[in-house]
Amino acid sequence: MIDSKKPVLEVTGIHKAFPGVKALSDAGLRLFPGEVHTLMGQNGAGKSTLIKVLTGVYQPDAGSIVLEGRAIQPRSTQDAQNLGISTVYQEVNLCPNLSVAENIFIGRYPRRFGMVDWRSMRSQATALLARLEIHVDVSKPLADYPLAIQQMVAIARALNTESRVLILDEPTSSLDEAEVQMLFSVLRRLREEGMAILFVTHFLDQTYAISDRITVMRNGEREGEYACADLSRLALVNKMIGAPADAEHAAETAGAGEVNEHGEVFLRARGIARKGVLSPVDLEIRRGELLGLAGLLGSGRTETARLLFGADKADSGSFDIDGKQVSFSNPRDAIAQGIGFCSEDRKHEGAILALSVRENLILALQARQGIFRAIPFKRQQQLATDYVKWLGIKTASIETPIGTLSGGNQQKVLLARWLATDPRLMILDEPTRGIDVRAKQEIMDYVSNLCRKGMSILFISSELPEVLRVSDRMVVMRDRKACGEYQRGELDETSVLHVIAGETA
Amino acid sequence: MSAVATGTRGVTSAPWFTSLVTVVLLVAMLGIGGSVYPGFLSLQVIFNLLIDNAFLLVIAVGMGFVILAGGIDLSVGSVLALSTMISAWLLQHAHWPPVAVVALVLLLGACFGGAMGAIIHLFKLQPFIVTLAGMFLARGLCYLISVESITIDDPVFTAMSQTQVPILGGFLSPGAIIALVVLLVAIWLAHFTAFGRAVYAVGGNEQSAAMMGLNVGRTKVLVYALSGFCAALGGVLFAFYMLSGYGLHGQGTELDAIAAVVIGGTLLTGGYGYIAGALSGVLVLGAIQTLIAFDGTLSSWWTKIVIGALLFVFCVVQRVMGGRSKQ
Amino acid sequence: MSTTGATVKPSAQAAASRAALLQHPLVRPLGALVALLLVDAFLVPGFFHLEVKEGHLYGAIIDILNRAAPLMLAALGMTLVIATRGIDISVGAVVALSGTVSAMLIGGSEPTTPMALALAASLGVALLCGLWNGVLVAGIKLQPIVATLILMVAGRGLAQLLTDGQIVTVYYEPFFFLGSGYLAGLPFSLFVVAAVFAVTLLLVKKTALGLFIQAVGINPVAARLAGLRTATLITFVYVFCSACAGLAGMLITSNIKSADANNAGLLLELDAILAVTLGGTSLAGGKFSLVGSMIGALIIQTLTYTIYSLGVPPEVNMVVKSIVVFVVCISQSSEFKNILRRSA
Amino acid sequence: AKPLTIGFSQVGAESEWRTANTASIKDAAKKAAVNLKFADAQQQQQNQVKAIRSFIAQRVDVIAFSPVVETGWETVLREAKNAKIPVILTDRAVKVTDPSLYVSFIGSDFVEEGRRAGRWLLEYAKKNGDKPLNIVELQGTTGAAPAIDRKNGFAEVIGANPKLKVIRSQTADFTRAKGKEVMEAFLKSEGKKINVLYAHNDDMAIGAIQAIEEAGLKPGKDIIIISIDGVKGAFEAMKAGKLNVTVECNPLLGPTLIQTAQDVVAGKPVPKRIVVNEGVFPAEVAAKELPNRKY
Ligand SMILES: Nc1ncnc2c1ncn2[C@@H]1O[C@H](COP(=O)(O)OP(=O)(O)OP(=O)(O)O)[C@@H](O)[C@H]1O
Ligand SMILES: Nc1ncnc2c1ncn2[C@@H]1O[C@H](COP(=O)(O)OP(=O)(O)OP(=O)(O)O)[C@@H](O)[C@H]1O
Ligand SMILES: [Mg+2]
Ligand SMILES: [Mg+2]
Repeated sequence: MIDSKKPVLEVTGIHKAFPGVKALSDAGLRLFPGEVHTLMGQNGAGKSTLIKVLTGVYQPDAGSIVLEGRAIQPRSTQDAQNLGISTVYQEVNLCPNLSVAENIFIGRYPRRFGMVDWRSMRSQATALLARLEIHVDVSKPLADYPLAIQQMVAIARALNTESRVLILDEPTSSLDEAEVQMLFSVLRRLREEGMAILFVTHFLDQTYAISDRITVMRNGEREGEYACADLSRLALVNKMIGAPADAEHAAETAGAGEVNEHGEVFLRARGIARKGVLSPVDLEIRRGELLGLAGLLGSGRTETARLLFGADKADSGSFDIDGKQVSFSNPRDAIAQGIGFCSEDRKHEGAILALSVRENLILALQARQGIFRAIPFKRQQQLATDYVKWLGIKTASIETPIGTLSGGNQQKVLLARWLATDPRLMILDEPTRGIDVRAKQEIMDYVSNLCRKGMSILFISSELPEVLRVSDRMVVMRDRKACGEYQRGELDETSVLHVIAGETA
Repeated sequence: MSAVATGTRGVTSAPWFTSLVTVVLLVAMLGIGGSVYPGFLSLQVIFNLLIDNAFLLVIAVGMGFVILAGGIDLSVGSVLALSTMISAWLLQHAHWPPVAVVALVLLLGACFGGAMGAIIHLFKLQPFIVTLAGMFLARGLCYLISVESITIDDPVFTAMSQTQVPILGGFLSPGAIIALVVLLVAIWLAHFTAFGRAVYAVGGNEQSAAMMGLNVGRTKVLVYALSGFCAALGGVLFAFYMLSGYGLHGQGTELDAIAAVVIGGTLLTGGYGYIAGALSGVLVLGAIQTLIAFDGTLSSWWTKIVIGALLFVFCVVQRVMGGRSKQ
Repeated sequence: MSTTGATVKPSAQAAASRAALLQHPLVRPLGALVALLLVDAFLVPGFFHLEVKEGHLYGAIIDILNRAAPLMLAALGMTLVIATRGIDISVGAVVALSGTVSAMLIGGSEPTTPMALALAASLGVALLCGLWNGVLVAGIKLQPIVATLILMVAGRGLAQLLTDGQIVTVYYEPFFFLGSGYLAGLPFSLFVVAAVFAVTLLLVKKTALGLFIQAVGINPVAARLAGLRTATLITFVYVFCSACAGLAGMLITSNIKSADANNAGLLLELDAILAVTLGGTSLAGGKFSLVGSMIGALIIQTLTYTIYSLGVPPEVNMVVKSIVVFVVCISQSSEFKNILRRSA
Repeated sequence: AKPLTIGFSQVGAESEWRTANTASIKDAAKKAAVNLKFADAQQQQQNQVKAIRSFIAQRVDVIAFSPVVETGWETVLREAKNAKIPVILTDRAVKVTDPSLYVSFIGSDFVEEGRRAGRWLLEYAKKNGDKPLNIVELQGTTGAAPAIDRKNGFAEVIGANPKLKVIRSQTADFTRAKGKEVMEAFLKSEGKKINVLYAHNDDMAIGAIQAIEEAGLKPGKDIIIISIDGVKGAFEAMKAGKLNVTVECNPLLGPTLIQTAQDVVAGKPVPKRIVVNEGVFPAEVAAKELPNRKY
């Protein structure tokens, strides 16, 4: 029935090559009014690039873009916006120095007597965010808020237009379940109003929850376009990978296996706290244990991790490592004790964009070795090549700047950065952000394996099923303090949700 | 960014707090001067700060926009000199009417800045290098007009130079009043117009600004044009002030202007700060000089050392009390 | 998962590597230098003429190299500072200060202090200056430009204070070797530059210093989280920059056999920054090229020399210089090539 | 009675000459028990204006200054006049429409210095068989008054002899380092053709002497060197036979200035123009004169 309508946006035969990489070859897409269309594909399949071509960030080498029957050639994002395409890009592209309200309204301010009307801007912004269940002080700079809030601001900005087409590139990768539901209800309403929505995600659940149709991309090509109802999960994954995937169902359902035997306590934190950010938290991690940290946005998980890593200094409380008291005043101290930390904000706190994959990958290891014991170049290449292979990082070469990698592949490089230091405790804050289904499972397997070999892991994820599946033990946080601790198997998803939400289960 | 900010939330991290610290320090400095040197704390001395630094204030305002947009403009001192030179030549040798002279000079300044901005944007060159070349060019053009200084005796300019506008028992020069008006307009421009906000956005993150659909190129060209305009206006005020055109006028003004903007609390990396900070920065620099002039016992080298020391004390106290760690 | 999906085919690879060679960041500054030298070859008679005079080479090229030595040193130090997204405008003041200290300590025809000690002392002063800058930038977190502005103003004052504003003339012959002596027919200053350059290059390439500096320059937050000592690194680059400036000061003092606290190294910081940017290093920090900065310094010195030997009237100096800088920069930009290609 | 207060605004400390000038004024003030307010303008006219304004605000008895540049003083001098504070200029004159804005000008005449240098060369040419001589000139900072005047004065005089030709003229910013650098370039491009060097100050000449020596030539013999200022270094060079003549520009204005200021305040008439004693010192007198040099 959809096919009887005319597509609002039709893209065909797009080619786009970067030096050394053919990102898109004959990629295409059809978008109808009043549908949510999901674009799926492995990391580096070309999804973000296609979106950037559509919205004027990149100029295609060949191909046509037809919007409402008219061929268009957007030369800049501004062009695209004027044509009625509004976009949330994969990496948050907002101005950290401006207030939340401005980030939503910049370029189309409410005006009074020709001047920017700050009052009405603030109230409109507050209202807009409230629709997404975000209640923040919109006059504070964006940089004051954690990544998830920034992501919601970016979404709010995109929603606030008269556009016919809305494009969202992995908007949910740093959102928790509740936020995602909020977003989806807004998207459903927009769909009803006849907007065409293009949505990118790696979460199969989300895909099936919201989309009408799916386009699968593989290696820069359009693999095919399917009605959501006609495509089973297994078939979808097969099409993305391009080969039958038998283990796929396991990824979705099965747990990581038997409970590990744990050694003695590796790290014990007592009453660590930081004024205004985190109330005193006690935490204990054993050797070879995978400790999950669950909670809603802003529940204080990231802050806990930062204190454990010495990225921020605790105002009070103390740490023991191997029974000996230590204190961290900066990350170096923690690293010296064998702790690694993979931050949730890869653009600002992880990737060093202009440096190569190899350089990014060895950075932490080299930092631990010190300046003068340079890792021999051969060894660096060896390390980089190995991890690129093990983690399936898609890159033209190990000398490519990391900034040109797709989001998911950047994330893998950062993971490799810490794995290369062979840490005793690895803190993973949303490590699977933006990583495709298959890779996610591979990475989690890899990590659990390390765990079995004696490495401890603190795992933070907004994906509750994932946390439940992999953790040996789980701590739930709420309102910036720990509010419960559960052994594996003690809880199921619904009861945890109750705990998280603050209703005693 | 967000990581750093996590640690320093609260009152002391608010940008206005830094500005407040600056103002308090400035008042303290004047107070100390007043208690040590007789005659220092007269209203006229404070007004003289404005009169003597009117041109610097205007230039710092233009520079403020450039720095907020993440750029830098080294050509302002030379554009100032060139403007005095062109004004003097047109008035004295070509006998143009003063209004036409001022209009032309302002237009030229804006075009000069705009051209540099266009080069920076079109060829993706570094502002430092382009405006440095612009600095050589403008200074060189002065010498092409004349190596010697030219006295201006045009009655309008002389009147602008010698009129004293009585205010509160003291007086201000027309130049100082123009500078204050420019400051007010600039504050309005920065905070209440789409252009001003685009400047902040571009300075905060140029790539993001482009992704958000702002016209980065136009903003950058306009910012440099504005700075060129301000430099030319600074030149006109300087010509009012000195009644002469000279190729060596205003040497090192670019550094003074940058210092004023930065001391006023603006980050050189762009995006953070207030245009109004230019005023406090200029007053701080002026107050340091006035303190030294009132002291009157320092040798040339002690003058430099004391300026350095005062700058040091000021910046460190400002930094420690204002405590903003965004870098 | 395949990693080969998007790699290029081998046949295209040869062409790509040829293109990559032309894309090499040093091609453009080098091209500009060659172009300037060509202009000289045509317009300045005997420009490339070299003769042996009093046992050493003598000619315009040697002059340029010799004169560029202090600038090259300053540019080396400045490169590392800029790579960390900083800037050091106190270079000129440090030149004056260290030059003055060495001249005063060495003094008359019989040095009052042993020369080695005097040189060590003036280098020490430079190191202190660098430490001061470094602490202000990395410790107190002042913005680099204001932090170094303080020393820029006060440093020259200190130098003048030491000399009472007088020019200190040195009469001790062995000291002159540093700035105007010759070794193997070449100016000794070149060997100084070469040594510093080699040491820096070694540090940057053979240790992790280069990587760390770039990381700090591009993303200081991420660098800290990866475990780098960002503050120490930043302090180090300022110390290094001042040390280079100190050496430059000694070369200049030795070359003109006197220390002029008022004028030595005046505006050298601007030239050094210009050299660094001409060499292809971005002021936004990150990737840097030491060789590029050397070439940048040579471009500037060649240009100055060309202006002198062409008999350009002094009034026009600045205009000529600015036009050359504009032309060099614009012709170097990749956008310019695109525009050419589009119009062709 | 209350001691006399003089506000003095100096250009800066850009050269030895200037330092000697400052020292002379400070010494003289101390000797005469005059209260001297000294302000250094760091080469910037606006700083001088600010200093003069602050002198007015402090109600000093006399204001004196060495103008950075000749133009642009009307307004602030009028303010001084309105405040009834007499103004004395030193070292350099100003161009104002109303000469009553200052009471006296003490100092040298840069054009005359250039002329003297030129006259010495005319003499020299005459004595040495009136051969054609090629001159290179090292100018001071472009646009600076001494540079312009010394160039013009020199050119005016040597114009009388068509055999004297300036073949190269370039600025060397009044510094040794630049003097040496520019001279090196001259030597490479003009080589043996150069007979005479005229430098606008001694520092540049001293720098150039080094360049000439390094080129294997004998300064003072192969190339005749004329310079201006008469600082100690120049006398040493002359003694060593490397410099032929320096035209004195006397920086020791202190005693005259203080005396004049006292006279003005006492109501005595003072001359509008006070010329200080200045000589031309050829190499022959250098050895005898050197011990007398104070700076
Ligand atoms: N600016 C660029 N320069 C060079 N290569 C690029 C650039 N942008 C993208 N690529 C390459 O193009 C390919 C497709 O990347 P893209 O970001 O479109 O993938 P994606 O499907 O969005 O992946 P992910 O799910 O990880 O976000 C990747 O191999 C990437 O390395
Ligand atoms: N929904 C929200 N509304 C207001 N503030 C929030 C919200 N979410 C997070 N914050 C801010 O985040 C801070 C704690 O964030 P932190 O990053 O430690 O939490 P987290 O549990 O890791 O959440 P995230 O999923 O965002 O990483 C709080 O102090 C609060 O200022
Ligand atoms: Mg993507
Ligand atoms: Mg978090």
